[in-house]
Parts: sequence; structure tokens; C-alpha cells
Amino acid sequence: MTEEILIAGFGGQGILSMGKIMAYSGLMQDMEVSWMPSYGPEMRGGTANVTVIISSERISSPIIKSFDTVILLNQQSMDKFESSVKPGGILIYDNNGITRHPERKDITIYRVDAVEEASKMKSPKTFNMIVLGGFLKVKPVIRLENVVKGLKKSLPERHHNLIPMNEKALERGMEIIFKVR
Amino acid sequence: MTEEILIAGFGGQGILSMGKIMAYSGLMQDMEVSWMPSYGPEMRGGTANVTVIISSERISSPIIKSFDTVILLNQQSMDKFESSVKPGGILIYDNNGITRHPERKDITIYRVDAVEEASKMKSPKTFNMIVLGGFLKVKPVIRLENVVKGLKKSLPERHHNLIPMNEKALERGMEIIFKVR
Amino acid sequence: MKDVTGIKEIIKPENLVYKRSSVLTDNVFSYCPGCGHGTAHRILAEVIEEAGLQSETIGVAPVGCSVLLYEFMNVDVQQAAHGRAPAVATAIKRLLPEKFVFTYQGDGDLAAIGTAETIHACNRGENIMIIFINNGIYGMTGGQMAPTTLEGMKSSTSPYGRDIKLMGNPLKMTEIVATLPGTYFVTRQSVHTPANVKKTKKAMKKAVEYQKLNKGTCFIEIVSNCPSGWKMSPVESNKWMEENMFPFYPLGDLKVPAVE
Amino acid sequence: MKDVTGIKEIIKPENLVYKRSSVLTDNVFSYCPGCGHGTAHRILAEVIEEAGLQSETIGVAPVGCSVLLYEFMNVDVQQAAHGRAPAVATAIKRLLPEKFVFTYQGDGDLAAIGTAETIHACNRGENIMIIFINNGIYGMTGGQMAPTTLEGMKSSTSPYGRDIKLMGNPLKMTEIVATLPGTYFVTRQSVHTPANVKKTKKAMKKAVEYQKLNKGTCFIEIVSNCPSGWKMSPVESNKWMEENMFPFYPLGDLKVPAVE
Amino acid sequence: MMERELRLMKGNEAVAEAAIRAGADGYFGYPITPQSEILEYLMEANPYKTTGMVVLQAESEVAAINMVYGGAACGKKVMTSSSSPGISLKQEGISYIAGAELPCLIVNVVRAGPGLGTIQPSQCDYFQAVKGGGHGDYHLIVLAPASVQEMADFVELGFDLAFKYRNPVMILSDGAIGQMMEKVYLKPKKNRSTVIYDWATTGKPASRERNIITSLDLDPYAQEIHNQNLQAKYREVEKNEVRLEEFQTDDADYLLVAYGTSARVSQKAVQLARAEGIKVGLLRPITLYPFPSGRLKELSRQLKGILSVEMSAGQMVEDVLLSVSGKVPVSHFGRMGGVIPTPEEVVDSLKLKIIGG
Amino acid sequence: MMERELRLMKGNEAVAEAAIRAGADGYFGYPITPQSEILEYLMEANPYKTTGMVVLQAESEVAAINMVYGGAACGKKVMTSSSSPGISLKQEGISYIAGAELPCLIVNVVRAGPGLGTIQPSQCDYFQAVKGGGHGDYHLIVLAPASVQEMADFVELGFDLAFKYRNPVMILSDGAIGQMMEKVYLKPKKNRSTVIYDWATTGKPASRERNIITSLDLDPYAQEIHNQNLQAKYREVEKNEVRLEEFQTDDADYLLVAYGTSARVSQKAVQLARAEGIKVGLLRPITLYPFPSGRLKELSRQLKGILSVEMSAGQMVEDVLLSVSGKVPVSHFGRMGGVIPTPEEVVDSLKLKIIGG
Amino acid sequence: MAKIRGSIVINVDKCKGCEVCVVSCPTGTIALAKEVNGKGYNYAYPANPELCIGCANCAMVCPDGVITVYKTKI
Amino acid sequence: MAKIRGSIVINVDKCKGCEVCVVSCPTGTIALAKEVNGKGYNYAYPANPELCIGCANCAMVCPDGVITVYKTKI
Ligand SMILES: Cc1ncc(C[n+]2csc(CCOP(=O)(O)OP(=O)(O)O)c2C)c(N)n1
Ligand SMILES: Cc1ncc(C[n+]2csc(CCOP(=O)(O)OP(=O)(O)O)c2C)c(N)n1
Ligand code: SF4
Ligand code: SF4
Ligand code: SF4
Ligand code: SF4
Repeated sequence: MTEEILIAGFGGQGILSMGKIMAYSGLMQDMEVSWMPSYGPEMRGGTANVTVIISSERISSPIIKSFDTVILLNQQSMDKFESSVKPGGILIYDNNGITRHPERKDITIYRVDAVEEASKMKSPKTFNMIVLGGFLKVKPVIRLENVVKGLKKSLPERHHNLIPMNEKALERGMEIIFKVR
Repeated sequence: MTEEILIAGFGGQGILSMGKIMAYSGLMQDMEVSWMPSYGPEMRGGTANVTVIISSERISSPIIKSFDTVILLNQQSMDKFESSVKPGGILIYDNNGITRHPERKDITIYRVDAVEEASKMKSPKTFNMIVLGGFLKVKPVIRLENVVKGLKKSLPERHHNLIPMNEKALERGMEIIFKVR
Repeated sequence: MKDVTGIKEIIKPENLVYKRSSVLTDNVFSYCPGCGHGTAHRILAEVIEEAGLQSETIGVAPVGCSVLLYEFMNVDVQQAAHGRAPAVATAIKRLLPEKFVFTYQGDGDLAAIGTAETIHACNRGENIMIIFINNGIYGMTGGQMAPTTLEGMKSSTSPYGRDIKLMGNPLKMTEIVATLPGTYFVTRQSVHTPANVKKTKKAMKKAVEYQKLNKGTCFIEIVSNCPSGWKMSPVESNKWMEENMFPFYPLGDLKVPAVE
Repeated sequence: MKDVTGIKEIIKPENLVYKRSSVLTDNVFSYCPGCGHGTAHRILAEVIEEAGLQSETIGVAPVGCSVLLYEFMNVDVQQAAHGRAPAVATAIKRLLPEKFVFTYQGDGDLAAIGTAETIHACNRGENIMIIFINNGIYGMTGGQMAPTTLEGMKSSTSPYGRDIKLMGNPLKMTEIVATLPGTYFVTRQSVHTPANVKKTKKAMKKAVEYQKLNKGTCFIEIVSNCPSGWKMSPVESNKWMEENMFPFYPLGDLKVPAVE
Repeated sequence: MMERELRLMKGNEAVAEAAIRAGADGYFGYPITPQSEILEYLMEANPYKTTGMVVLQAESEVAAINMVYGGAACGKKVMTSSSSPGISLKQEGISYIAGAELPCLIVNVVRAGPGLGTIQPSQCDYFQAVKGGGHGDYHLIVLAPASVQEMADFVELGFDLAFKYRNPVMILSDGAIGQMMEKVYLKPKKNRSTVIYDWATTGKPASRERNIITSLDLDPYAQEIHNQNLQAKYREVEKNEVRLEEFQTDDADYLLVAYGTSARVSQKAVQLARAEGIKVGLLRPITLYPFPSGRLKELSRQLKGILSVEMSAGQMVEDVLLSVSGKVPVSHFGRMGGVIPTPEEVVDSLKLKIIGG
Repeated sequence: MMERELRLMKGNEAVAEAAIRAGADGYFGYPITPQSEILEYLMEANPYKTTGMVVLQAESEVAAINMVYGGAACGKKVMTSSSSPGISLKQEGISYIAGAELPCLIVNVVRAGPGLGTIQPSQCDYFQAVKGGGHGDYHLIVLAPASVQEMADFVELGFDLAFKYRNPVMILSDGAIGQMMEKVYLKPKKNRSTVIYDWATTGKPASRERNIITSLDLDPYAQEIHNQNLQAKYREVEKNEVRLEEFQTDDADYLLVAYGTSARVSQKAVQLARAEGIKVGLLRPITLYPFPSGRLKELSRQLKGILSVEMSAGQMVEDVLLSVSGKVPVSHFGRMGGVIPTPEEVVDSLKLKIIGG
Repeated sequence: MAKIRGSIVINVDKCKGCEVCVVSCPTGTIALAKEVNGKGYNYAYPANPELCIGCANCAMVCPDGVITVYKTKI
Repeated sequence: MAKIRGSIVINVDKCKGCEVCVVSCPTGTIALAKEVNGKGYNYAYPANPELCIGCANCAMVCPDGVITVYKTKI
């Protein structure tokens, strides 16, 4: 099993840490993982993206052209990365701020309106966990318990009180994701 | 015609400028010349030496192992360079401060006691011109008139008044040099 | 999205009191929201515009958040190596003495790696204007400790606060530079309030004048914020700056020309 | 040749009042006749000997005439790159905090290429002794202008005399260093007369004490001569130094510890 | 135990943590993307409190490398890290360290040049690392990690080699490996060494002559002997320390040669090409100096062609060419400017330049 | 006229005088043996008063190369000079200049390394000059003078090439040529150029867009295109600018390859060997980059062996090997540490390593 | 007495919502919008346009130079 | 009153004849020799040994550390 994922959106949306939690979760499940961010000043105010690979085998190239799943969280990312989904792969996006919806016909498209949901839940910081929940629903490559373990690993001790809230967000994401086509 | 000369002695004895005047003189006589000094802090208080090549042809290597004429002006230089005279070549030395006289049998040896002579002439600065005069006597590779021209070239304008004194020294050197064996 | 406007009737050319300098390009600044770099750029552009020097100006921007200054200021610009802007500007000014030459440097740039170049350009009294943005941190590389980081101040390389014993003292380069005979005008300003903006602009104008008169180095420190590096909102950062930076880096002139 | 001696009868061990320090090797100094480097070496060796620190000392000598210091001082020595001795010494002292660490630097080294390293080591208050031989010239490389060369002074790269307008001002690094909070003791001395030798030795002794007490950087400038670079006899050079160097670089303490 | 030592880490963080665990005595660095996490991690971990390791943010890269010189000359395990422009500034210092035969570790997390370039990963500093970017005849021992695990492992290996040969060792990594997170197994913490080396400047006891650390010898004949000794040492290193990894070379007709990030990409390319029936293997030099010339020469007998895959305009390819001296066609495929080639591009290039060519 | 222009000069002085006569706009340098005469001569000649040429003693080599950057970016004819350790310090600046495509002249009067080494002549900075001592994929155009005359001539040639390709040019000399005096014919003084280049930062008139001098492009794809353009330029240089000199190669069975001082020595060695009946010739690369690979390859058909003679542990020999790719045996003879080989030694080595071997 | 009235224009696309103008405005003219612009920032807008006196304080401190100011006497 | 008498020893081989001791001696004990040593320097020697008071001034300023000083009361 190998799952190659790209997540892209605004810097500050928690893109990198979402990827990190995914990678930690994979680790908890005894998988090989790699997490490869875009980095540098272009992240400041601009867009950020991260590639996560979770695999049962040793990962050769951490850099790839097309992905099993692509998660897009703003319009710039949509414009740049819609084409990076492998034929037959999955695209997940949040409707917020999207002016041009995905157009490809050869992939499966899901929507998870996490921005809206997070503001409803009055915890905008859990936005990324809602997205992650949605992803896990459609691609259950990691078990939820391992995600929670991953969360624990990646959060500093002093923030462990936030875990229940994040668990709730994960679950909510699983509920609200829906298939566009 | 190619004449390869090494001059060695204390820094401050005017070794480098004697070489320079030789080279200039060669230039005046339409010869090819090269002047290659030892350089750097080891000159400070220590010994200095310079290689001068005067030739009717283009000079290939400015760096050579053995010389037609070697002029040695202190004991250290004697110790270091006596062996650098080509078999059949010439060694010229000043007796001052010499504790071990040259020993080679396969070369011609001259002595020019220029230190003593210069102090007799009350112009210690012309020491090197006395030596040069001696050299020219035994190796007339350059004509005296060209040496004077060379002197003019290498001395800054403001020192041209010293030329007559130097001419005298050159002549004196020609007179006092003598063959040891 | 289009512009939002106040009362439409008043918006007529003859009523204009403030508009973006024409010496700025249309590119959006790459700075974080609320960052003083933007304000400093803006007023520098205004000063160049008002002095009519757009065609005479050569700017030098070394690495730092402002490395992309050339994207924003519509003048000839050289991007310089980290710390070396004063050396670069020295050559420009000596080779083109009629031009207006400035450097625009961060505190990491000017007071750490560029210490020698700064001191020697000032000591030679190069006829240039040095703008020194002191935000107490390395912004571009992600908030590391700068030579000017205050005692106890946290940064990504002083996560427990700057420890003087281990990391040394915050360095007052402007005070040093003011002692050098080569500098003609040395001042410390800020750009976080309208009043301070005005003062800084005035200082820059003076520097322009002095450069025309070949007076020597003019050095303008701007104590500034770095909301991202300091991990504060822009408004908080300005307040923090007033309360913490200004006591240690007091605003005002450090060296002014003797009345002539 | 053998030694020349005064009155033989007096020459007995019990009458000995002055002899060459045992911390010096037998090698003949490579310095020119009358050069202050030798005297500075000698008294540094005496101080180390008297403090019983021969086995505890690590010296750092960058390039300059004194690059061969390791040939003359019988202690562990590192030869450092031009200008970098304070950085080198920083690491030594931090990794071996119990040792006595000094640098021995020329003016070209310390005040030109090494400006940043000097200022930052002092600003960090590294627990080291910096000996700064200011002879107003680059001795080793053949008498070029140094940052400390006086106005109008001739050198091989200022053959018509230092022109402030083109070449900048003579730089008073010691004054700068004294303003930094990291320095504990900053003084300017000379070694050309017995009285001055005594004062310099006393300063070095203090620096040794302060280093033991972890007080921060001790900085000792020695205004010195360079007969070769200045093209004077040793005795003339000392006179010239008194008349020309001392007025610009006045001898005395620049920063002394507050009485405790 | 095991659990404690398995971590998910960035390559840069792995370097920092491994340095603490390897018992490093000192780190001296200056921030530059994409490697600032090394200094940041060390400052956060604050090993000064636990192992006594000194961590200092220097005023510049030049100061940092000279601090390394000073520390190494005391026989201490010291290191620095930077990225391309910063490494260029260190060249004088590196040459001094090599000349004075001091052990130390230098990490270059390469970004694309020349000049300020960009902060994206690259392998365009190969020549600088391997042929000597500083002045004079010297060699660094150059290790090229291809994973976060190796970023950790090569710190200790690097120090071991550095002390074995009293020679600077460089870890030549790149922004991708520095910034990437992977699983990494960390070794238990070692105590800092208390060995006092007999060549080091630690204060001269009465029992020995003073120790002098220098690269100066004004007498050219003495300097030549010093250089001959250095060369003899390099021949030793070349004999003993070649490290490489092979992947499906047994039956290979074609060979990719690649290190670091491009080796990871090339490994996938081998899989893709094999799936198409192309018999291709991969040789990954782990040591770039000493370069695995011997093994390449050996392999060249069975090969029809070699493709050197590098994120550069073609630098290592020269060492490949020198290794096989005309026996098989050699070509180069590279992306520049911070672009990482994809496995598909590598396969295409192999077909175009080697198989088709 | 003629008389006025014939001089006896040191190589270093010839560089300085030639720079004034070539209409150089600026020199920025820092003293270091064995090249300090360049700055000293310029200060004495004081061209500021006559041609307006700026001569400045910088606070360091780092400052000097960045001054060159600043001046070159204004389209001015600017230069610096140093010797090995100083050139190492300039590597970041050189990479910036190459990356920003600025024309300038850098003179390296090489001394023996590594580290502080010695001040005696050497050729041990070949790799640094030719392969790129700084970070990133770039090339300097490298000229290797073998006489004082060429020290003078290559200043103007260097500036011409620098402006033709907007690329830094290095004169790679050594202490022997720098310190040696020979006859030199100097060209008449040219006026300083008044051309305002359309790419240079000279103040933006309303009539053009602002000029930006930078080597930065954060977007890797844009950075890659920049690098591709650089590489295309280097291919042009390789095609157009190879310069070399041959000596008795027509009937040669053996070839010495040598540049600079060792080419002078080798020329004498050819004479000595020919006197013994050995048919040997000399190829002297004048441009080290671009290297005369084509001609070497051509010659390799007639040759039985090649000896690369260098004052180093063997650096150029790699380019010789790459040129002939295994067609003829190639060996290296060198002295190190500042020792200059004698012609006799070269002949002995030729016999031992090539003819006998 | 003639009253001074001002009016501002804010280039919403370039505004980064830093709020520096808001706190500099002596009359409380400006506020941040609830909506975000294309870059995701809550941009500034003249929430109380009638209060503006055209003092240009906001424009003077706006780091992004996105405010134009007009003033008249009425 | 006891008179103070001194005596110096100069290592001639290492002396560079810089004359610094000569001018530092309060009693005129030292002078430079007419002869040169192995390095070519006119070395210093106690020309008037009986004048020496053993004050060590000469040794203190000697850059080459070639003077040893003895002192006694007689
Ligand atoms: C030689 C070199 N070293 C390090 C860097 C990385 N770097 C880029 S900008 C910078 C410092 C930025 O801080 P500052 O000068 O204070 O400017 P700011 O970003 O805060 O405006 C550093 C260390 C570099 N580009 N080059
Ligand atoms: C990087 C580098 N640049 C230049 C030099 C040449 N150099 C050696 S010593 C020196 C300066 C000597 O002057 P100073 O520091 O004043 O010491 P002094 O010789 O006068 O005692 C210089 C420029 C060098 N060795 N290394
Ligand atoms: S990082 Fe700081 S200094 Fe840089 S643009 Fe953002 S706020 Fe300004
Ligand atoms: S050159 Fe000057 S500083 Fe150097 S040893 Fe001679 S007199 Fe002393
Ligand atoms: S100051 Fe400028 S950028 Fe900031 S909120 Fe106001 S208008 Fe927007
Ligand atoms: S000890 Fe004093 S009196 Fe005696 S020679 Fe020396 S300086 Fe003169």
C-alpha cells in the first residue's frame, strides 16, 4: 500500500501541521512515511503545500508529479494543482473562497466545507482537523486511533488538553464530507 | 648568448636593485631579460637573492637550478649557493663576513672586496655597484654605457645626481676584482 | 474586488491630499501585514519623488525581507550579498558620484555579518544614505535572534529569551557609527505613527540634501516591528515596540551637523 | 660569537635582577631590529610565567608580522586566519573555560578585515585577553596603509600620505570597543620605554586576573612602532611615535572596572 | 527503549539531535534557509545544560567556521552548518582547517545558485565540495545522505572519519532532505569525550613540547613535504573509505549514478524503467570524496551506458567520466534552479540519451 | 613612442599599468603577498588625477569583491586582485557576480596552500578557478598568463571578454609571474569608456524600465531558466574563446600540457628533451576555461603519451584526461608547496612516467 | 466656520488587514471588514465615512500604501 | 653608603643592534660595536661597564630579550 497525498492552501491554514499529523499517524501504524513541505519566504502570506507519502514499503522518491489524493484549500492551489491528481485519483476541496470549481472528469471529487464548519463550531483552529477527518472518511489509510496517537506525538505536552476538541473535529469532518462527482 | 646569474646576500645590501640594474642594462642593449627575486618576509633581516637572465633569445624558464655566474655576498648565501654554479662557471664573492671560503675546484672563483672598498670610498651605498663593476670585468655581457643607461632608467629622476658616484664605483669594482683560482 | 471608498463627492483630483508615490511599482509588497518595511519603502519612495531623483537614484538592497525591494521601488536597484551593501554602495557612489545612492539594510545584515562593511563605509565617510531597519530579529529566515534582539527577548534561536551571558549584548550600531568622523548625520526614527512617519521622512530629506553637498555618510536607523517574528498582531507589535524597543533604542538624532 | 659581559664579578645567580622569560623559546624573533612586537612578546611571556600559567595558556596569533608567535612563545598556540582570532579564541575559551586564552593581533588584522569578529567577540564579552598591536601600518605585507594609519602618513598604499577624503579616517577601534558592555577592561599602552613596559605589564597582569574571575573581554592596545614600514631607525621611530601617534592615540585606560 | 528512539523528524532536526547524541562538543552557525532548523533545534534542546555542548550563533559564516577552527584545534568535536552562499564564505576557513589537519564536521544543505539563487534544493555545489572550493590542494571527505536517517547517522560517521584522518568532513545534503520529515531511529546519547589529544592545543604541560596549530610554512620545501603528507593521507582515504549503495545492478545493462535526493528519485526511476523491461540499476555514491571510481570501472565492463542524474548542470558526471575513461558512453541528466526531477523524467532521459543514443 | 612603451616591469606592476591604459574605471583590493604591488603601483600612479580611475584599498577581500559587484553593476570596467586565501574569501561575491551576469576582472596571483601555506608561487588554485570555488553552476573565463607581457595584455583581453559575455573573467597567475620582471610593451592609454549600458544601474530615465541587478529568483522554474541561459552562454564561450599556444607539436610523439610558470619551465624541458632526441611538444592552454579539449583530443591521435605539468598535486590533469577520454596515457608531474619544478625534473618525469611507463 | 471633510479610497485587493490605519485614525472612520479579500485578509474600509477629516494619518502609516486621501472644505 | 653596582650580559648573536637599550640606559653604559655579528648587525655591548647600576632599563626595552642584568650592593 502506498498513498501519495498533496495538501495545498494558504500559509497559516495549518497545512503543514495537518500533513505532519498524517505522517505521525502513519508512523503509529508502523508504516513508512515522508513529509515534504514547500518552504521559504513565499509561504509568508502566500501559499503553502506539503506532500505526504504513507507506504508499507520503503519510500523511494519523496518528490512526485502526481498524487493519489490532492487536498486543495484555496483558489491559487486549485489553479496550480488540480492537474496533479492521478487519473482515477481523488480531489478534496473546501468551498470557501473558491471561485472556479474543479473541472476534471477523470477523478473523484469531494467537498468538505471545513472553514464554515469550524466557524460554526467556534473553533477555527480545528479547521485542518475537519479536513483531515474528511480525508480519512474517503481514504481510510490510517485508523482513527492512530491519528489520535499521532496528534499526541505532534502536539507539545502543554496542548494535550486540545485533543478532545480535535477528535471532535475529525469526526465532524467525516460527517460533512460529500462527493461532488 | 645567454647569461644566467644569481646574486645572493643580506636583505638591505642592494641585491635586488643590483639585479634590476643588470636587467635594465640588458634591456638597453636590446636583449631579452628576466629578473626573478626571492620575496616575502624571509627577506626581513634574512637573506635575499635574485636570478637575472640576459639572453639574445626569448627566455623560456625564468627559474633555473644552476647558473653561469653566482655572486655571493654573505656566509649564508655561500653555504646555500656555492653548489649552484654550473661546472666551468664563475663564482664571485666579497670577503666581508666570510668564515668559510668557497671550495669548489671545477669553477673559476673571483673575489671583490666591495664592502671594504665602499667604506674606503666613504659611500657604503655604492657597495653593490662595486660588485657589479667586478662582474662586468670578468663577464662583459653588457657594455658599460648601457649599464649607465640602465642606472638612469632604474633610478628615480631625483636621484640622478648619484649617477657619477655610481659610475666611479663601477669602475672601481672593475679594478679591484681579482681571481682567487 | 474593487476599491472601497468614503464619500464619493469629495473624491476629485483637486481634493487629493495623499496618494501612493509614483516611485512605487504596482506590485504588492511581499511583507507581512503591518510590517514597517512597507511604510519605510513608501516614504523613501515619496522622498525620492519629491526630490525629483527617480532618474538619479541607485538603491542597494541586500538579503533580508527587503531583498525584493527592487520589485517595489521604481528605481534602479542592485540586490547585494548579505551584509555587503555598504561596500557595494561605496563603489557605485565613487564611480557615479552624481547619483543618489542608498542602502536599505536589516539589523542582521547591517549589525552582524555586515559589521565591518558598515563601520568602514561610515568611517570613510562615503557619500551615501544608509537606511537601517532595526526590528530586533532576522525576519526573512524565520525569526532568529539578531544582534539587536533585546535582553530576554524570544526568537527561534533564543527560545528561552536572549541570555546576555551566552549570546552577548544587544548591539547599538547607530551609537558606534555616530562616533565615526566619517558620518555627517545619524538619527534613529520609527514609522509606526503619523508623527513618526513625518519625522523619518524629514530625516531622509535631509540625507538627500547632505548627499548632494557631499557631506559624508548619512545613517538613518528605523526601529521597526516584525509582527511575524515577534509572533504578535501588527498593532500589538507596535505597542510592544514602544514599550520595549524605544527605551533601549531611544528615538532622536545622534549626530547632527554643527550649524554652519 | 660569545656573549659580551659587563663586570664579571657581579654576574652571579644571587645578583640576577632580569633575565629572559622561560616562557620564550630560544628562537631568534623574526622581527626587524627595534620592533615593538618583540618587547610585547617578551613581557607577555613574563606575565604568563609570573602567573604560573604556561601550562594553562592557549594563544591565538593571526597573520601579520607576529604570525610566527608560535615560534617564540613556549605555550600552545593556534595560528589563525587574517582577522579571525577573536572568533577562534571565542571557541577555545568556551570549550576550555579553565584555560587562559589570548589573541595577539595587528591593526590591519583587528581593525580592517577583522572588524566584525573584534566587535562581536567584545560585545559577547568573551572571557579572553585581546592584545592589539597598533603600529599604524601593515608590517608583514610590506608597509601598506592600515585602518589606523594617521592622516598624511605615508605608506606603500598611501605614497602621498593618507588622504582622509579618499581613504577614510584613522579608526579608533579601542574607543569603540570600550563602549561595548561586554568589555571589562580596555586600555592603551606602549612598550618603548621602561616605564611604559612596566605599565603594559601591569595591564596584562590585570587582564589575567580578570579572566580568572570571568569578567569579560580585556582589551589591551599597544601603540607600537614599525621601523621598516615607517622607514626610520628604531630610535627615530619611537620618537616619531611619541610625537605623532600618541596625540591621536593617547595612552591610558579607556575602561576600568568600577570599584567593587 | 526502541519507542523512545523512533522519531519523525526533519533532516535538519535529525542532524542537530544526532550531534547532541554523538557527544558533540560545539556547534557554531549562522542562520540561512534551508538549514536554520539545525541551530534552532539546538537552541531549543539546549544541550549546554545536559551534555555541556556549546551552541553559539556566530556573527557570520566566516566567524562560525573560524570558531570551528579554534574548537577543532583543541581536539573538540565541533561542527558548523550552512547553505550554499554561506558555505562559499567559509572557503578560506575550510582551507585553513584542511591545511592544519583539524577534524570537524561541516554540513551544507545545498540550495540552488549561483549567487543568491533560490532557497530550493539543488546539488550544484558538488564541485565546490569535492574538488575544493577553497585554495590549495586539499580534500574534504564528503558524505551524501539520501534520507533523514542518514542525516542522523552521518553525523557520528562524519565525526569518526574526521578524527580518524584529522580532516574536515562535509555532509553534502540539500534543501529537500533538510526540510523533509521521515522516520528516524536515533542512537542512545553518548557522553562527550574526555580524551585529550596529543596534537591539540589544550595548554602545554611540562611533559610535552608546545603544540602548534598552523598551516603556515614559509619554506617551500617544508611546505611541499607537508603537502606530500596530505596527499598520502588522501590516498589512504581513497583506499579505505569509499562507501556506496547499489540497487539492481547485478544484471544491469544501464546504470544511473546519483546521490542524495536525486538518488531517491533515481531509485523510483529504476522501478519504473524495470517495469518497462529496461535492465537498469542504480549506483549511489555515499562518499562523493572518495568517489567510488573503482566500482564504477568494474561495472563499466557489463554496461552499455551510464546516466549521471544530478540536480545541477552536470558536475559529478566528470567523476563518472574519469572513472570509466571512455569505456562506456556517459551522459548527464539534471534539473537546475531548485527543480527536483521526477522519476518519469529520469526514465525519459535514460531512453533518449543512453538507450536511444 | 616605442621607447616610451617598452618597460621592464614586474608582472604585478604590468597588470596595474595595463589596467590604467585599458581605461579601467575602478580597482578595489586588499594587500596580500605576492600581489600587493598591484595596489601599490596604482596608488603611486594615482590615475584618479589623470583618467579618473577610482583606486580603493578596501577593508577586506570580501568588501573588495562586493565593491566590484557594485561597480560592475553600473556597467563600469572594474577589477580586483588578490592571492589564494583572499580569493577564497571572495567566493560568495564571485558567485553573485556570475549569477547576476556582471562583467569584471579578478586577478589571482596564486601562492601555495592550503590554508596560510606559503607566499611562494603555485598553481594549486586551478580547480577553484576553473570548476567554480563558489556555490552554484557557473563558470569564470580563466586566462593564464605565462609572461609579464601577457600579464599586461590579458587585462584588456579580460575586460573585453567580460563585457562581451557579461561574465567575470579571472587572470590566474602565480607568485613567480607576479614578482618577476621582464620586458613589456605597453599599449597606448585608452580613454575611459562613456558607454551607458542598457542593463546597468545608472539611474532610471523615464525612457526605460528600471534596471535590476540580482541573482535571486525564488521561483525554481524561473531560476532554472536563468541557469539554462547561463549554460547556453558557457557553451558559446566554449565554442568561441578557446586560446592556446603550441610549441613543437607537429611531429610530437609526446606532449607536455602546462600553463603559466610551468609552461615556461616545460618549454625549456622540450628543448632539453629534443636535444636528447625525444620528440616532445608543448601545449599551453591560455584559456583554462574554456579548456582546449578539442585540440587536445585532435592531438591525442598522434601521441603516445601526455604529461600534465603543474605546480600542484594534479588538478588540470583531470581536464586533460576528460579531453582525451582514455585514448592516450596521461600522467601528472608536479611540485607543490611553492617549489617550481626545473626543466630537468620535467624531462626526468617524462621519461619515467610516460616514455618508460 | 467652514468644516473640513475628508474621504478615503482603499485598494481592497492590496490591503492586508493589519489594522494599523484603524488605530491611527483620530476619528474612528475605518474598520476591518468581516469579509476577506482574495488573499484571505479582512480588509479595511471606511465604516464611518462621514467622520473622515482627510488628515491622511491612515495613509501615512499604511505599510502597503493602499489608501488615497481627499480633503475639502465645505 | 653602599653603592649599587650592576652588570649586564648581552647575547651578541641575537642582538639586532636596534640601539633601543642604548638610549634607555640612564648611565651611558651601552654602545653599539663597530663590528657586526653573524647577522650583519652592529651589536650592543657594555662600552662603559663600570657605569652600570643594574636598573634593568635596557633589558626591559630590548625587543629581542638578549640582555640579562645583575645587580649588587658594594
Ligand atoms: C551569506 C548569507 N548568510 C545568510 C543568509 C540568510 N539570510 C538571509 S536574510 C538574513 C537576515 C535577515 O535579517 P535582517 O537583516 O535583520 O532583515 P529582516 O529580514 O529582519 O528585514 C539571513 C541570515 C544569506 N542569504 N546569505
Ligand atoms: C585573507 C588574507 N588577506 C590578506 C592577507 C595578507 N596579510 C597578511 S598579514 C596582513 C596585515 C598585516 O598587518 P597588521 O595586522 O597590522 O600586522 P603587522 O604585520 O603590522 O604586525 C595582511 C594584509 C592574508 N594573509 N590573508
Ligand atoms: S517577517 Fe517581519 S520584517 Fe519581514 S515582512 Fe513580515 S513583519 Fe515584516
Ligand atoms: S615590518 Fe614592522 S611590524 Fe613587522 S617586524 Fe618589521 S618593524 Fe616590526
Ligand atoms: S494600514 Fe493599510 S494594509 Fe493595513 S489595514 Fe489599513 S489599509 Fe489595510
Ligand atoms: S642595567 Fe641599567 S644602567 Fe645597566 S646597562 Fe642596563 S640600562 Fe644601563
